[in-house]
Amino acid sequence: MKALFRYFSSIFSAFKSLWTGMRLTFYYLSHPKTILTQQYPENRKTLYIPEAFKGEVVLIHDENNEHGCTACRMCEMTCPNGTIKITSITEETEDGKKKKILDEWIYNLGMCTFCAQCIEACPQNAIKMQNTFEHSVYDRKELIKKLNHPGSKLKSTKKI
Amino acid sequence: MEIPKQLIPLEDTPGEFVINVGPQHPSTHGVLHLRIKLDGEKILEIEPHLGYIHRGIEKISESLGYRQSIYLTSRMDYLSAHMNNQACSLLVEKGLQIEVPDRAKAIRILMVELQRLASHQLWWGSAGLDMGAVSPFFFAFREREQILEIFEETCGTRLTMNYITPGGVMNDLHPDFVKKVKALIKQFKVNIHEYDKLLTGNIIFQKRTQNVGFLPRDLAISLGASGPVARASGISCDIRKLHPYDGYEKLDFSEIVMDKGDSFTRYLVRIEEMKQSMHIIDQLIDNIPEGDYRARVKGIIRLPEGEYYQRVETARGELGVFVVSDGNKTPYRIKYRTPNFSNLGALQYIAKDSKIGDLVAIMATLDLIIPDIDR
Amino acid sequence: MILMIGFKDITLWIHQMLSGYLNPGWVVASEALLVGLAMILLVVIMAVAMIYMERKVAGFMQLRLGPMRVGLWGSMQAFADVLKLLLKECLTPNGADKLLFSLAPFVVLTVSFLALAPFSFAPGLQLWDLNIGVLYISAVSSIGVIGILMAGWSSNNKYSLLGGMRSGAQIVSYELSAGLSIIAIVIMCGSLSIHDIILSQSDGWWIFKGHLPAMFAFVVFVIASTAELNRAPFDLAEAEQELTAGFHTEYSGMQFAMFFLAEYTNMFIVSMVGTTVFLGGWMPFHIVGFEAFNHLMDYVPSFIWFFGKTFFILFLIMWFRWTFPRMRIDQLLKLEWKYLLPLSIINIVIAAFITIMGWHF
Amino acid sequence: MGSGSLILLMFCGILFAGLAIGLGKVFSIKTYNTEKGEAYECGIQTEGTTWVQFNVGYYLFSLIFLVFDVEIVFLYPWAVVLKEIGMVAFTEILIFSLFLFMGLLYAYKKKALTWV
Amino acid sequence: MSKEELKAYLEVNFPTCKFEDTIDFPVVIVEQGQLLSLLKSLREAPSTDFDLLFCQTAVDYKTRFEVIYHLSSTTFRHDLVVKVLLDDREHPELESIFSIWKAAELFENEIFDLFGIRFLNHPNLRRIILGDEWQGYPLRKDYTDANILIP
Repeated sequence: MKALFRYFSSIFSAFKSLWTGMRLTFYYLSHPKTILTQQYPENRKTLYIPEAFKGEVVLIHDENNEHGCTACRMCEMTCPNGTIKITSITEETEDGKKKKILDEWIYNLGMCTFCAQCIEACPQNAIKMQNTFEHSVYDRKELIKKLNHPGSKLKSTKKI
Repeated sequence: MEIPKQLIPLEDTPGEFVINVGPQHPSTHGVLHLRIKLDGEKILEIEPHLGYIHRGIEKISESLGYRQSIYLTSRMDYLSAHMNNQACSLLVEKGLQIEVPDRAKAIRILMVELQRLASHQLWWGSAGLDMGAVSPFFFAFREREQILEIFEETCGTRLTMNYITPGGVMNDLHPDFVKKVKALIKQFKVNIHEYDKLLTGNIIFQKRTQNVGFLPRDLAISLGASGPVARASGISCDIRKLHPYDGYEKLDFSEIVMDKGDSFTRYLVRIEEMKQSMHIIDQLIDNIPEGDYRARVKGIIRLPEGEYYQRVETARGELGVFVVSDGNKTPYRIKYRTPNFSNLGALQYIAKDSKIGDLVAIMATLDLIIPDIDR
Repeated sequence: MILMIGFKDITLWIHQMLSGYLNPGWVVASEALLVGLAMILLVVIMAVAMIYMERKVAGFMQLRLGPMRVGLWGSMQAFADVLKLLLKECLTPNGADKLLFSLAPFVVLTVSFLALAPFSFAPGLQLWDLNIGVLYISAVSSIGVIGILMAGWSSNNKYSLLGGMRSGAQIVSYELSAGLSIIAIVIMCGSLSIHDIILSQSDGWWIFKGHLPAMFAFVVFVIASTAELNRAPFDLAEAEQELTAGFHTEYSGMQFAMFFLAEYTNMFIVSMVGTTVFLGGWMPFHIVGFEAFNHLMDYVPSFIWFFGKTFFILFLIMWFRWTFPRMRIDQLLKLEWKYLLPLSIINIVIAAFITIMGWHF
Repeated sequence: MGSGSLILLMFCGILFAGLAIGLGKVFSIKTYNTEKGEAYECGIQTEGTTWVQFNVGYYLFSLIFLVFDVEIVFLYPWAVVLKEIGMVAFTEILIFSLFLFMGLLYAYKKKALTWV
Repeated sequence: MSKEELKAYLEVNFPTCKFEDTIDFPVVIVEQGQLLSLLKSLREAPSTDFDLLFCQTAVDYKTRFEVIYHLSSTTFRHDLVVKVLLDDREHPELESIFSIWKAAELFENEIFDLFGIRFLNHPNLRRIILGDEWQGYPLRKDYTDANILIP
């Protein structure tokens, strides 16, 4: 008799436990407001990407098309993957000193792991991470970017 | 090279055959390859084959600086990226004897506990998914998404953080951090009951996991299991309690130890751990000390000659970092004692003589992260 | 009020029209063509509707929207899928039993078509009023397992083999309690003909009239038929996390689509059986004493009643699938042999007792 | 339509499946790759033969099924005429199902219903 | 037992062992032949009870290998590091400790795979990570990428 009781009570409790789960899913079925899906390309305008999001490395240029990179290559050395290639040219300044000037700041987005150690390493704070995220291109070569704008030059710190 | 011993299909034993589960299988959560000898539905032997995503992190680290090696650790157990970074940072701090500011410690614990929550949530979802319940996966992602958004705001990434660095953390908290975490915890304290409704209390789920995959205490110790897997077998092994770091000793939380050792207990331990994590966050969120978020550490780190070992509690167990330094800027030898590697060892013992369906349940509750095993 | 004309008049009209133009042999042939087309259309339309419903139900239960891209609210998604499957190559694995491998989808689909014969969708809209209609359906639909076994065995794939074997054990077991639960109603109405069963429910559906035994039979029927359909929580034959795709692992392209279509057709059939036997077929919902209400209900066309109830059972089955975890093979069989079967036998005895005493309405 | 409908429906099913699969064969884009012919086993080559003798656990159930399926076949005609015959039929079937029930109990006690 | 007690205990029982100290753990350096008996006694002696092998690894010191066992006890919560030196670089061989700790199975497989140290009496010694077709042992210091592998 006791076994029989246990038999039926197990059936009852099983149904009860299943019913609680079904009630929950029905609750969400009947409350479409709980839906979290974002319709991505359509909601581009309202999409919230935090400022700190590490999307890609950019070289900061100001309005005079000047950047802060002194071609010291600290970032290149810090980068764990060899994402950054910096080429410099040696130029003679007016007072006869030889000075390294940035020629090309090559950044391979395809190899970047967004660890932001180059940003940490930069003594001039010349580079930063931007929160852009739609990086897909048709050719892998397009991911290799030259970050210094054409015609840009080093920020002259003496002015300040 | 001698041919390694492998299971060979026994032609003379009728009914037994060898089947490969993985590397491309929906229930292995990655590319784990198990060769399984079956008798009908019953599992006779399991042989794990690893290395499908072996990236040689230990070898690569030998040619990278300490700072650079840390970013690699995020990619081991990608669901406990913060903990992995923390272990390396703690080791460097121990070697260089750097005092970490209080604020940084508090931020670290907050981040780590949030990560633990996120990790367990994903585990919960995938555990349900492994047993054929699809909906829990999406419920789990609802909460995890919020945590990842918080990470995104402060750390800049969602998965591979590289946020905890030697000396502190990479950057300061986002202004919305406290507000969002509070909202999250408040929400999750309600939503965790849905977890009970969908899986914990569900009779089918209980029958699938109860009395399945017993890991006895002795075996668990002998196998070096750690984390929730070991704690479900009655072993107290929480590094946060045994070897506190980053100020865990000041916090009030309890280690969840249960002693039945079956799949369902492992499940319960993780659910309870989520509650404990929330409790820790509750204590800290209003009391984040002001001050620096990072101590000054030189750009290029050179650890003094010697051997170092640092362990932390990740979401899956004890992560040990063993470093042999010869005084150079790169580690001479670095070894990651990853929790999943040891927990994997348990699989072939506990899944023996169970059914294929049980294997999936056992793997779900062991919560293996394959990149962490392969490194 | 074209709907009030009834389908009998329409078929009669078509018959007369055709007879006017053609000789009797051609009339039969062209009628057969029409009926065949109608049946294929019914199956395809229902499958598309069910796939769409399944996706939306799943989506909404999981805080998602479901398909949204193809067509308005993703309504054309199923067609896009068919197009995709059409362009996919049908592969046959090396070492497979080629004949059985390519025969299996035919078997599975043909069987589910065959089971459609005795259903009455609306008054007069019935292909063949078989006097053993219910028995015929349960007999025919169990042939489907042969197709599944064929598919699982012939694929030369161990996952498929396991899936096929599981499916065999499972369908064979649940056949029993599905049959017993229908018998409980057959006892009460005393006929196996679908038409008679529906007519016997004009004063109330069996699930209400039959007291507890009928309700219990309905619950058992829903559980058993979910299991027979190989759907979650009983989807062991194609358990994704265990056997990747079970018996149809090796099928691709349109061959896979046939299995898919057969699964949904079987779902439809099972729901129709449930509707016919327990929920009154195309009979409207009546409450004794509320004449105005009953009259209002009569205005709703009968096929809407029928398909409404069918979709209710379909929804139940989908609801199960998107809520529960999967069972294990031994638990599945335990449920059948230790719970459903003994209780069904007892249920039959009770139902018989109630019928003899005349306690049902 | 009578029994002709069965032939019609069978014809429908075969025609529909044949048409669909045939269309698929026509429209599908075919490529050749040796890997395509391999049986899917998570990307690893199958070892040994697939068609092995299988564990008996499955077959035991089908044997018991046979017993009970025959019972159900007996029950159908009984169910139809139950109202007409009345109490006699009821008692008869009571005894009949009691025997079967005992058979089930026997199978249960013999652990035939436990998965091996 | 504390570090000092452990050291004293080992000095008494295993007088041939050498001792070191790192920031974290006391270290015992043991002869190859004595390894198994030392570990067995550490595991079984009730006063030490090192039942947990939480890490086992190897280091290549260019001229020799060092296999390192990190032991702990779940009852006393003390830790100990046992090191064993292997001078033979060509055919490094060592006794497996699978019979004492089951955890060693995977650890030793890994060490075999990455360092090429053979473990005798190991139940299933195989290249667990890299696979049989891999040539060379990557974590050795003289390993170069030139002699890889995989077609």
